[in-house]
Amino acid sequence: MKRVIAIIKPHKLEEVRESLMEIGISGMTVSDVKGFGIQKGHTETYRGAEYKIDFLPKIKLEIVVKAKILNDCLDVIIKVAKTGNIGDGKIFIDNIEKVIRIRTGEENELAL
Amino acid sequence: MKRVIAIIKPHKLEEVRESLMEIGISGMTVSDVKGFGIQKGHTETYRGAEYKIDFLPKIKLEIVVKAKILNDCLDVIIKVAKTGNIGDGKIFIDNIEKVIRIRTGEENELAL
Amino acid sequence: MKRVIAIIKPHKLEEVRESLMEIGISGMTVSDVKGFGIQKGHTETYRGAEYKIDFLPKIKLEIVVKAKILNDCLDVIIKVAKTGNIGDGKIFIDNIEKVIRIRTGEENELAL
Amino acid sequence: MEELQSGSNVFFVLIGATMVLAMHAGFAFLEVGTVRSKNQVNALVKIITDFAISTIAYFFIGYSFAYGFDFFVGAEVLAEKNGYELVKFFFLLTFAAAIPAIISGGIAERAKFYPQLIASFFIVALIYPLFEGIVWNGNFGVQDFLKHTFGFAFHDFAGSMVVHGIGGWLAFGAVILLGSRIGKYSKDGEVTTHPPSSVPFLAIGSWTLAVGWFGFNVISAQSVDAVSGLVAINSLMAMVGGIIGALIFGKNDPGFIHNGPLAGLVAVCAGSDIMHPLGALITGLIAGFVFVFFFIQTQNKWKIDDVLGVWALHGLCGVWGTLAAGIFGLKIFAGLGGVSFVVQLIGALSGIVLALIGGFVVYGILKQTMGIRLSEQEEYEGADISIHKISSTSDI
Amino acid sequence: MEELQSGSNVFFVLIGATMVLAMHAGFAFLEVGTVRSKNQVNALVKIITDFAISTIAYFFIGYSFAYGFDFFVGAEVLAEKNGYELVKFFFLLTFAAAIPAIISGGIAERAKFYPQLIASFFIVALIYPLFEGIVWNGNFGVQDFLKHTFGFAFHDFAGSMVVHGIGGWLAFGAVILLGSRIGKYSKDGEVTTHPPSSVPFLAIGSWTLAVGWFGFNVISAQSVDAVSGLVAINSLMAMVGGIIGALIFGKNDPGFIHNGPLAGLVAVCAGSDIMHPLGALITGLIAGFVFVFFFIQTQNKWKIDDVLGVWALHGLCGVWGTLAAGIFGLKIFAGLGGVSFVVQLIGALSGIVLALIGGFVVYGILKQTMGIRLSEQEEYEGADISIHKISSTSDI
Amino acid sequence: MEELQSGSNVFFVLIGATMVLAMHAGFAFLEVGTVRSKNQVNALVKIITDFAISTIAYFFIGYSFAYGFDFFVGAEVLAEKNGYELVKFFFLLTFAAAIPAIISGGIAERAKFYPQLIASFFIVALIYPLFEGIVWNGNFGVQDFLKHTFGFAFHDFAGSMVVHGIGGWLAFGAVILLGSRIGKYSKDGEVTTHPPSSVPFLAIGSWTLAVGWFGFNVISAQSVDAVSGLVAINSLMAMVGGIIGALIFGKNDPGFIHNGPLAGLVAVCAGSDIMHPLGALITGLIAGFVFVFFFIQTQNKWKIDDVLGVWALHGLCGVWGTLAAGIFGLKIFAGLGGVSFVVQLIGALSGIVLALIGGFVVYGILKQTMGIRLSEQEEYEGADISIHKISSTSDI
Ligand SMILES: Nc1ncnc2c1ncn2[C@@H]1O[C@H](COP(=O)(O)OP(=O)(O)O)[C@@H](O)[C@H]1O
Ligand SMILES: Nc1ncnc2c1ncn2[C@@H]1O[C@H](COP(=O)(O)OP(=O)(O)O)[C@@H](O)[C@H]1O
Ligand SMILES: Nc1ncnc2c1ncn2[C@@H]1O[C@H](COP(=O)(O)OP(=O)(O)O)[C@@H](O)[C@H]1O
Repeated sequence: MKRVIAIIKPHKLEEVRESLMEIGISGMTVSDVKGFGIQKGHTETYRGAEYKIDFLPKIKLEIVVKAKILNDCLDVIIKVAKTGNIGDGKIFIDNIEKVIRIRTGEENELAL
Repeated sequence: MKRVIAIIKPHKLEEVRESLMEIGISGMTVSDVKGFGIQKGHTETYRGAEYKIDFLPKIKLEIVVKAKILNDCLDVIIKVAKTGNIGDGKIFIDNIEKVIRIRTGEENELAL
Repeated sequence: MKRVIAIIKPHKLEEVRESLMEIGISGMTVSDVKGFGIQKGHTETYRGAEYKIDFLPKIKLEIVVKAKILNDCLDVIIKVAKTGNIGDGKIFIDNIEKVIRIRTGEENELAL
Repeated sequence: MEELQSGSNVFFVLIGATMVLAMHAGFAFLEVGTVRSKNQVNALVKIITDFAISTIAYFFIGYSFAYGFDFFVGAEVLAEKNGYELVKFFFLLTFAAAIPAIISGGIAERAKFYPQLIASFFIVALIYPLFEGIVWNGNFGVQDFLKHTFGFAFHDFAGSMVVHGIGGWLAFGAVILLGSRIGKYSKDGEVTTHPPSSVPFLAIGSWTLAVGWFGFNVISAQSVDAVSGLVAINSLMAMVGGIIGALIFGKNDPGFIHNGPLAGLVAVCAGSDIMHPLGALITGLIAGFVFVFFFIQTQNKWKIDDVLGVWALHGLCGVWGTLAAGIFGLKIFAGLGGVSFVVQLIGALSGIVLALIGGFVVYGILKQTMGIRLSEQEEYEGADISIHKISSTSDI
Repeated sequence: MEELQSGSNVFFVLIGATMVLAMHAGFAFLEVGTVRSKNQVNALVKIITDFAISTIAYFFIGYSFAYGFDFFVGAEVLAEKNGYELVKFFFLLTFAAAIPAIISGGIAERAKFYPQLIASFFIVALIYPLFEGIVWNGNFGVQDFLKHTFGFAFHDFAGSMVVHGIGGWLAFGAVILLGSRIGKYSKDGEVTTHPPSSVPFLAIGSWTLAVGWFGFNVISAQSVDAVSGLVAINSLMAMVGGIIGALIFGKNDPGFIHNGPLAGLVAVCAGSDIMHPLGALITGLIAGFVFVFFFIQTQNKWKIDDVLGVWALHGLCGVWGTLAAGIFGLKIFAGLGGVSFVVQLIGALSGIVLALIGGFVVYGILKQTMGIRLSEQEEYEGADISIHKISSTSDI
Repeated sequence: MEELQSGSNVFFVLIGATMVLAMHAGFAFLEVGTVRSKNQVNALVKIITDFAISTIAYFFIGYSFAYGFDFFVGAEVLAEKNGYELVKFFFLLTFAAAIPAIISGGIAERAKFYPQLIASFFIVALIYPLFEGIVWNGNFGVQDFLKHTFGFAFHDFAGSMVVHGIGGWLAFGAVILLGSRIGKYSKDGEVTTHPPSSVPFLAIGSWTLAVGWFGFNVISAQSVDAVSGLVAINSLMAMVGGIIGALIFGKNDPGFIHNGPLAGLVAVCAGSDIMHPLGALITGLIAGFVFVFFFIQTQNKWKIDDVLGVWALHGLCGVWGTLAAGIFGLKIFAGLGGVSFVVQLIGALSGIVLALIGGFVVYGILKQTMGIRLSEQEEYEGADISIHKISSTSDI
């Protein structure tokens, strides 16, 4: 099984989730993260002193999928999360050796 | 070394941590995440308009362990985190190539 | 490509980020996590009842890098994030199979 | 003895002014709690600076326009009779400054900052005092005319129409000219809900307003020997009616329940000095319903993005209260009499017309000239970062 | 002149009523800050709707039960003497409505919503006015009997027993019948601590209560010529005593320190008009200790899950204050005299018995009929989502 | 009649005392909102316990030092004339207790807890009453001397110098002796900015202070027949001037804008009874500028880590206001006259000297003996955990 880790812009989350459901992905885990990259942060000021906010709010999606639907999954994310502006984010793919569903003890593809 | 990533219900964290300590696991990293899966979210209403909260609060545990205690570790998590209800969560296992302890520079099993 | 996951003390984030930029790393993803390890938490009291706060605030850095600059990257983190006190944190390294830049569709090293 | 009398009056009106001043904090927090976190700072800054600009506008122009009294004499003249005229100005200023505070809640989350300050200036210097002077100072002989023609003057004891109605209907124009927040209504007709960033802050706003309102209403007597416990209890009963109305019709939604008392209090201003407490209770109950019903209509059906629902709250409940004074103020409903429903209706309609015209003119001109709306990017980032260069909370 | 007199009295009592009205916001925020985040909205809604229901109950039933005065005459009769009787009702209502507000803090985080509204109704319509009328209106000749028998009537100037004692002991029954929150006490006897969701909100509650209390106590004189600076300074000294007591005995815990002033103020109500300031200081110090000690006992030793500690705060400090009036009010302690310790003890005990019976009966019947507790699932999700369908804060 | 008179005075002063008591909550929240989250609880606890300790110090020592009046007689003596002397004490105590509350904001985030309580005690028992007694009670014949020599006494109606100036300059010594927060200024000269943890809490503090200030200033008349509407309107105009000044010079920063009204109000205390409203407006505008300019200087240029900017706010705006009374109070500026600029300057300078010496002595001795600063580890963890063993908010 493969794990897709997608860093996306926060306001894209809803749309991405819906599109992924359409191709049959039934679960995902999401976290609020802060990203740093080519996209620059912004400067805030407090009482005459400036300070840089380097990190921007991003959403991290983690989706473990059967290898065979990996490409569909990637296509969907790229299509939906893309705005064309700097900071749209990245997708990282790695390998997952084993999955277990805690409730039933089912393993691997059965657990997804 | 193996990494165990467990998505569990928030109120199970304390118990899982304690049980893991009992089998000799000395460290872990925890984050607040939002999960989407078979378990449904809930509907909130604000001034006459409904909106769905699709994501549920979950806890993500990351534990890097020596391969030989992997199974003990999995057993403990499954046993303790299970309530039998939908949404109990999943465990993902993958491989870690190298571990370093920042304080000492120790590597791999020594660093755990 | 390799992924470096570093758990560090929160007040080290700024310095680590700056040092990593100096060696040419252009992006990273950061999350607030809670860590448990040899370093102990603290006890809080509320109205005569004590309760332990076992988890300490930590920062998790995720940096995907080309394999060839992996070692530079590790050196920098170890050097900068080290205070010599318990709880400085760990670095985990694993493998990333594929990287995609959502904005352009570029892949792998080009996407970093 | 005379000094005790005049000192007591100054004290009385001062307390009223201070209580209504505090209500401005209430307006600020009602907005802070209701908007999204990225617009909280802007809500706070808007209200306090609007208050400052309103003071300037009313001190230099508005008050003399309405009451023919100005402050350009030596301090020793102003200080006569314990400076009663000065606290009266202070008290009435806090009413005048409520107008921009009302509007603020409608245009939240997308309006530019400085154009709003300019709008506040003109509204408090000219539009509000025009109606205020006609109703409360008998300017232009309109009240005399009404009395002569219908037997009764237009009755608006503490400003259901003069303050709240005018504020709410001015806001209506501003809201329409601004347009809805980005993403609020999607092309396919769906409504996105923005739940309140903080119910506790919203509740602080509500409580501060409700408590201060007893100054707003009761101290409108403007002298201690004219104070009326009837006004107090009617305010209480209308407030309670509004809470219960919002609880029932609003399905236990905290956003409605914390606006309920305000709806009741808006509605009771006009007739609080002449209604029976039971009349006030009913007035409040109906106001609670009016607010809930029309808030849902505007936001979710008609897709008018009045963020805090100030048109429903101040505009409609204000009109309802103006009419209610002409009903429950009548002797047949155990009121004190001295009002006519027809005259109340005329008063309400005139106020609506004036405020609609005023709102569309002021905000229309500003829209054509400086623009009144943040850029898309600024709105997306939030007014806090884009206008004030800071976020509401920080964990650094 | 007479108008100045009667107007001043109305103004005086109105300010008192408004200050005690504001205390209800204080009750709300003390609870908001103390409970877990998932129950904050419910705390807010409970207090404001309880206030509304209490007004209805007291207006239609309770007040005439206690004082034999009703409002079913024309407004022109009510408006006589500047409507003094009406503001007096308003003032006393804010006391009556404090009873459900007190109970609310004890039953937080697990009580059903509507049954609590019903309980509030019956308590404010019947139970509270029964005791109030006996003590403050001489009903049923009980005070006369005490005076005749012991030489002195039962002395409770501003309600240590009539309000706080009754409220706290009513809450005791409700808390016992409800049972503790899920997970609070584990089978193996361990106590789980729920730290306050927000110390700042808790502190807003505490300050709002403390400041308003000067209206509660001082304005209990009910006419401006009877006002007593002694009541003010005694309230101050007891408040300060309570803070210092809680600081010392509570080990610098912000939860204790912000309840300390309230403990002192609860205790000083009864005798604030007759104690010497030093007596009040000691009364407050001891109240601070009483609260800290018994809070820890109930929550951590006896495992009675009184969330905000309202039994310790209002029930016990109320009783302590009632007795303290019979000590420090005596002339030998530099007080003004006119009290008897024995009579104070009798008064306190009667109040306890009445409130215990009342609480167990009202909540017992509700428990048998509608149920008073949320389902396990609802409690786990939190009262905000399960009752009000919304969370306290949102970042959408 | 006499009772109405004396009762009215007691009521009047009581309301003032209560309003200034509420300002202490304002001090607390201004600090809560401005400091980092890990120091919020400490801000709250410091203010409330400082208030308690100040009461003890002023009741037993300070007040009789300043006014020669003590409380060690029976309650029946104290209760005479409706206990007017007692509420006067209460009112003046709330001023005295403002001194530690002012200092608290300067030393935030790194000061030890108990040494600060001790400092508060000595300051309120001795240093403040020394200056207060000289200025407001004619002690040591200083005012007589000034009058004799220069024709006019030192004029400080409501305490620009007596309260705010003294507080701000005492804080200066404390801040210098404490040193800056860890990490605030790096070795290579860079300044780290700590943005406010919560702008809404900061704003609650600001509003609470601003509203209460109308009690602080107007009720300084101390009897209802001496009340002056001029004081009210001047406070209003200076407040508004301060807001506008801070808006313009502070570049729309919410931290400045919410301190602007306070700057104006600090400055107007001294001359609010004698200035023309336009003079007050200018005084406020300049105060807004003074605060913004010197805050930036101290924090960012001179690297003096006065966290809330209390030296700029109270110290400098206090001095400015003292001088402004000697300018805009003059008849040529349409004021009421009776002041001399030279005398005002002398008064301000004496206050500065006294407070500087006092601050360095008190905090210097404490530094040498108990230490006044948290350990590095404690400061890093935050005052909330290290002193109070709890965090400000919790999600458990
Ligand atoms: N090397 C990296 N490792 C981990 N995360 C990265 C890396 N580079 C970028 N990111 C994440 O991707 C986000 C977007 O990257 P950025 O370079 O700003 O824009 P783009 O992806 O459009 O080129 C960043 O905010 C960060 O969260
Ligand atoms: N494919 C997936 N990838 C990543 N996380 C998942 C995936 N499926 C489920 N999860 C996580 O596991 C949680 C529980 O899953 P759910 O399907 O609701 O219940 P169960 O595990 O009991 O079948 C989800 O809330 C989500 O956080
Ligand atoms: N086995 C582990 N798996 C995942 N994270 C760990 C593990 N052990 C430690 N950590 C993380 O590293 C942090 C520091 O570890 P700790 O043992 O306290 O100190 P040190 O790394 O200095 O020996 C922990 O707070 C936790 O976040």
